[in-house]
Amino acid sequence: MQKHTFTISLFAGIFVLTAMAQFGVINQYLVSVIMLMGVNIMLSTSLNLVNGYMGEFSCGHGGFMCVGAYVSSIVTVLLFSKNHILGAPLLPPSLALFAFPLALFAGAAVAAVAGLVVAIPSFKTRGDYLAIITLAANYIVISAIDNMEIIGGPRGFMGMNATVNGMEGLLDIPWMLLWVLFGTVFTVWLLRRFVSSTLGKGVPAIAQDEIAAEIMSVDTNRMKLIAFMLSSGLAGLAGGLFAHILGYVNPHSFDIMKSTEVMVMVYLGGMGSLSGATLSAILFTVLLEVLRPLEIWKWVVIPLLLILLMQFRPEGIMGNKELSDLFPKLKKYYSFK
Amino acid sequence: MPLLEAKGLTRRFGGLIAVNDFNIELGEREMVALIGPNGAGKTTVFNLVSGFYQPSEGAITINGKDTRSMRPHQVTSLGVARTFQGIRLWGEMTVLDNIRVSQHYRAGYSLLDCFLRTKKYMGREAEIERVAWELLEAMDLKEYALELPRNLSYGLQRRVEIARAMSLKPSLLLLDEPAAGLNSADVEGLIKLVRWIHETFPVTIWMIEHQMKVVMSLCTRIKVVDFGATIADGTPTEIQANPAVIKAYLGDDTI
Amino acid sequence: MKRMTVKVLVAVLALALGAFALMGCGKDSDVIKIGFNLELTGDIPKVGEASKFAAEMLKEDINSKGGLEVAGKKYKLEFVYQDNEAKADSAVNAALKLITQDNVVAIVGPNSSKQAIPAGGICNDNQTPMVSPWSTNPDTTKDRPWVFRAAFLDPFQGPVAANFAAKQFSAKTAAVLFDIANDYSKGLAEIFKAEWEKKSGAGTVVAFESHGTKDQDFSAQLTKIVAAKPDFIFVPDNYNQVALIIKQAHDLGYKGPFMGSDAWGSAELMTLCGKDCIGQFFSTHYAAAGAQGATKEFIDRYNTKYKYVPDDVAALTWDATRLVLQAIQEAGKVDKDIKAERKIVRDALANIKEFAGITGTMKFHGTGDPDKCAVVVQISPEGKFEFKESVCPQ
Amino acid sequence: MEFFQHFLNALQFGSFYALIALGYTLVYGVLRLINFAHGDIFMVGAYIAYFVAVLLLGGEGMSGLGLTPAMTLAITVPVTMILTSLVGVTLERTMYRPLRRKGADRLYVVITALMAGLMLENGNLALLGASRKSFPELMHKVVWTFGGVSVTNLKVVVIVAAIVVFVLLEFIVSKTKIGMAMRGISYDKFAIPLMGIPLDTIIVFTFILGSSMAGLAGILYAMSYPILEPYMGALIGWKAFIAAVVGGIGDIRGAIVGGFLLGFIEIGVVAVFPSTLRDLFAFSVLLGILWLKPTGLFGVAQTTKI
Repeated sequence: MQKHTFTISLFAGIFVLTAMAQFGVINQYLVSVIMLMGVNIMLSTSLNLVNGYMGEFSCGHGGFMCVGAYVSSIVTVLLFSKNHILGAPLLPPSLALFAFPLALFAGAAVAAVAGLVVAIPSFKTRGDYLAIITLAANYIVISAIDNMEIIGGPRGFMGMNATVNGMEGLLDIPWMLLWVLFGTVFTVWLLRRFVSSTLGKGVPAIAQDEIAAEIMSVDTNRMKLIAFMLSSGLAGLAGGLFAHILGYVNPHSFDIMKSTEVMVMVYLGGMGSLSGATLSAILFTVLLEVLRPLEIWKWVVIPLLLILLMQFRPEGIMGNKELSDLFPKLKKYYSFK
Repeated sequence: MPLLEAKGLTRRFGGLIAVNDFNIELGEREMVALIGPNGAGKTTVFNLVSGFYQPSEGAITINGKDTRSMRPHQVTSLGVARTFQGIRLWGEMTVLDNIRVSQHYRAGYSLLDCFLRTKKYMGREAEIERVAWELLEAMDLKEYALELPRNLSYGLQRRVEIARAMSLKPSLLLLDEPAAGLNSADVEGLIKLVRWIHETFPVTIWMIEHQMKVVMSLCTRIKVVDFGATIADGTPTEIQANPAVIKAYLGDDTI
Repeated sequence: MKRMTVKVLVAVLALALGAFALMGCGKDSDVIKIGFNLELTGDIPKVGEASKFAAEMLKEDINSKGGLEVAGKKYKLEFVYQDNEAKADSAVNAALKLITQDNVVAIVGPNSSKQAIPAGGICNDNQTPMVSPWSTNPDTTKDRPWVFRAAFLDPFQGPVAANFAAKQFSAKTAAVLFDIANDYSKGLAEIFKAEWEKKSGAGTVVAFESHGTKDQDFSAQLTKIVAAKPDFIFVPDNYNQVALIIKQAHDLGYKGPFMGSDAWGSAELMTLCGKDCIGQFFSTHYAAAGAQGATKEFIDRYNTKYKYVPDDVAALTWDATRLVLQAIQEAGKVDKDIKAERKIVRDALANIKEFAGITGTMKFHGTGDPDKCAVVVQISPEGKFEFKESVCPQ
Repeated sequence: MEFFQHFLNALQFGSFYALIALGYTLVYGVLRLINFAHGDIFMVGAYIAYFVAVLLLGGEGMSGLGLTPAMTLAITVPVTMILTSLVGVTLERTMYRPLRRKGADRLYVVITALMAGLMLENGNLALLGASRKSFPELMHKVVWTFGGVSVTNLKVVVIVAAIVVFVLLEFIVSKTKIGMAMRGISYDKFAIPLMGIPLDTIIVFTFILGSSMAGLAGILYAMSYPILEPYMGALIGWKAFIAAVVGGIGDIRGAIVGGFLLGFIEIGVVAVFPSTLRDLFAFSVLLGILWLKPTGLFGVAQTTKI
């Protein structure tokens, strides 16, 4: 019974949050912050698989997020909005609820395939050279979308609201919040299951000694493929949710700055700690909002705080530990595998 | 059919010939040593056998299978395990996890199994865990199971590394200078351990070693290389009397 | 020890979250709050700064007279500024924060379409009136009864520039250099190209080149353009890039004229560009040099206060804010219920048919987009923007 | 003719990439640290040059000393290089060194550098406001035209400066004692102090060298593109980093070759294809190069001995 306490309280938490948003206990602004927090958690935990567990230095996570955001948006817009490509919506809005997860999945899948651009060179190259490949991949994605006139180019792409409205037409609850919460739990759950399995432990083995890993029967190329594709796929999922929260995407929302933010969250949380990445994503999102009144000084204060934090804890908030390692009592309740 | 057969093995690095026309046949449950002065190309031979290097010429077959163009992890799944000259454990993973990860090829389940925790996954993971604990128990490492290797003494780390290699259930175990850096008590322990492994498991052991005490008390056959070429091959007594070996080790004018 | 640190960190995190959840405040009844969703940091800080300065000036004006008079009672104005970091997601959060935490009556901004489109969606969904001073993308107000703007749209400005250039330079061919990552620049460039080729025949835009937002070297693009020998170059770019583009074109031996768009209209253009820009033309909202009446007064006061001649975005923010204030006054009462208040302000905004702004007279036809005249100015040897011609929509 | 014009343009812009890439590569060669703040140190260099020049020259609302432009240039160059190197050394002393001492993962230092860069950018924005600065003309611009190809004297100065700096650095690193110590540290950080070489002195020297190059690049850049803004270093910094890596990071020749290569690729793509495709094609080419040569053009594959 105790083993399930965590799962039960997690779903109870999702239920309570959704109910609170539904009845206006927390206002829309807070709901929006919570949703972006969820997206940030998904981004930082997924990047942690590559930058933390595998010890690579990927600085183009925003690019994969961009792919996911655009693909899932295009799918939902084609299906449920009046658009200049196909004209009338293909499906009635009542089907939005069922088609939306499929659209998200499509975005994630294409982002995972885009991850190959980085995964395949990683067989041969490592470290800073691979970092440049990820950086170049980010630039390439943005520049490619800038040149695609049919999806708006630099003007951005919109029309995703019809899908959200379709879901709300079926049942009027804050669907996007629910989807983001599910997406976040799904992402962390998936990653947690992966890294705790023998298969997944091949990833840190590559980080710690790639030669030993290969010689001790770890198919390092396959592991790299899995790690990069899983990571970019989940970033794509986060991107899809992000696009439907905003109802508008623009390629320049996913530039190096976005990738940098995700990187900061990963290292702030600790390389190789999912709870660290989660905590730091929450902390970072809250910091970004709480310091809004500082206006221009905000982006002086935030880096300063992060620098100080890193001086204070040079291994990140959690190091490579999980919450359950530091508070063994939690283990009783912690079956989040 | 021999377990391992290497024919005309040659490996060049640029102009340097590290291994030159190396031949060996190893049968089942043999215990063989490869000795020679520093830089004679011994580790290169091991790297060729374990698939880390591709031979410039010649061929290696393991259980009748040609290993050229195989990647190291594929060679490993044919039953070849090894240790390293400098210890190469995964320092940030517990001893137990070290021994779990080395059974990677045995995991054999798909990514989907892993996410859904299917029956297959549970079965394989249980098996991997069981093998790991059994091995730790048998090699007196149980109490260190949850320690990080970098916190263990050098002797213990060696032992963990051998345990890790044994978790692959190899038919050929390559030990690269297992006694290097050990004190005399640890060396005694090592000799006992290797002998015990040889008696307990159906495994052929091939080792590179400089400490003659280890070689003489364990091995039934010794192969001597120098400058990449084989200069002698025989039983310990034969080798001890071989003038070419003495020359290689001590130089020309000492006799 | 380590565990302690983590505990402390977790505690701090919990506290921050708590404080964050409790934020937000009550509403003072004698105050009217207007929100500003501005690009104070990020790619275009100058735009946000100009908007904020103009808004501050307007607020001081009205508050020094005791406040805004609505139905015989004076209300003090309170302007709440939120920085959107020139990011789409941040603009959405800023809008939501203004709507739900700061309880503003209406929102002015964001300026750039990248932020204004998503923020406009949020304002429309949450039934809060929004006026974007500067956004030129049709999507910002499209199908959004709660969203308005103060600027003219690209489809109007493009032909103005094309027609003027054809007449002034007696040009047959044109070249275009634009910023591909900037939707304003790209949109205008495309409209211009279409218009020009319609007038002068296909292939008369002899070079159509782009660059990135933060680029400072345009030599490759300009080399191609110069080699194509156009009669003039159309540069719908921000003034800082314009200064570099014109200098570099001259370095490459180009001697012909340039034609620009409203984004040139900054006093900084002349400090940055110097003599290279003298004699060039651009279309804009108003001519600062020949300005009269309210426009001149605004320019002079802004210049005294902030030590530079205001950009078009400052003037447009001034107009956008005044548009909101006029709607509040015309609503005829201040409802205690913020939602009802927003509704009557929106209805009043939608009812404004004509508005005399310092950037010209705006006529609204229920779409939220104004019809207004554009002017073409020439840069005089003293660096002043001199009135050349006025073009009004038919 | 157009070809020669593009060639010259590429040489000039490549020189800037190369000069900035040199700073990345110097620090990386010694510390294995990607100093992401380098692009912003370059920006600070340009601003320092601006203030020094305005102070000496007068104008911009300041009375100044009223020196001639030539004199101003002669003084501005060394002063800017010294002041900029101070900025670099300050970052090293206050941020990187404490982290190194604590044995933090290399990537934490990298992230700290990123954050330091953000602080420099936004601190500048907050302190000096959003108005851009116009850099005074320190050198009378002369445009030479040879049969359709235009060159300014400034372009020539930039290209010559890049080459001179390269030769100088190559000499320092390969021929002087301190250069040998620098190379030594990159091989083995632990053995060097045992040889009686003061580790920290060498590291500080590296930062001085790298940052003063950024300062020099800052002046030349400000003279060529006389509009200063707080974010001017961000994009060119990232690109120069890419250039350094493609050349083979840690190698001075690599930085120079990588810098010019990037300049040529970018300008070449614009010259041949529609310029909207520039980033797409340029980065695809770089990706392709790294695919074929995984350790860059001059980088040596790290051979692992087992």
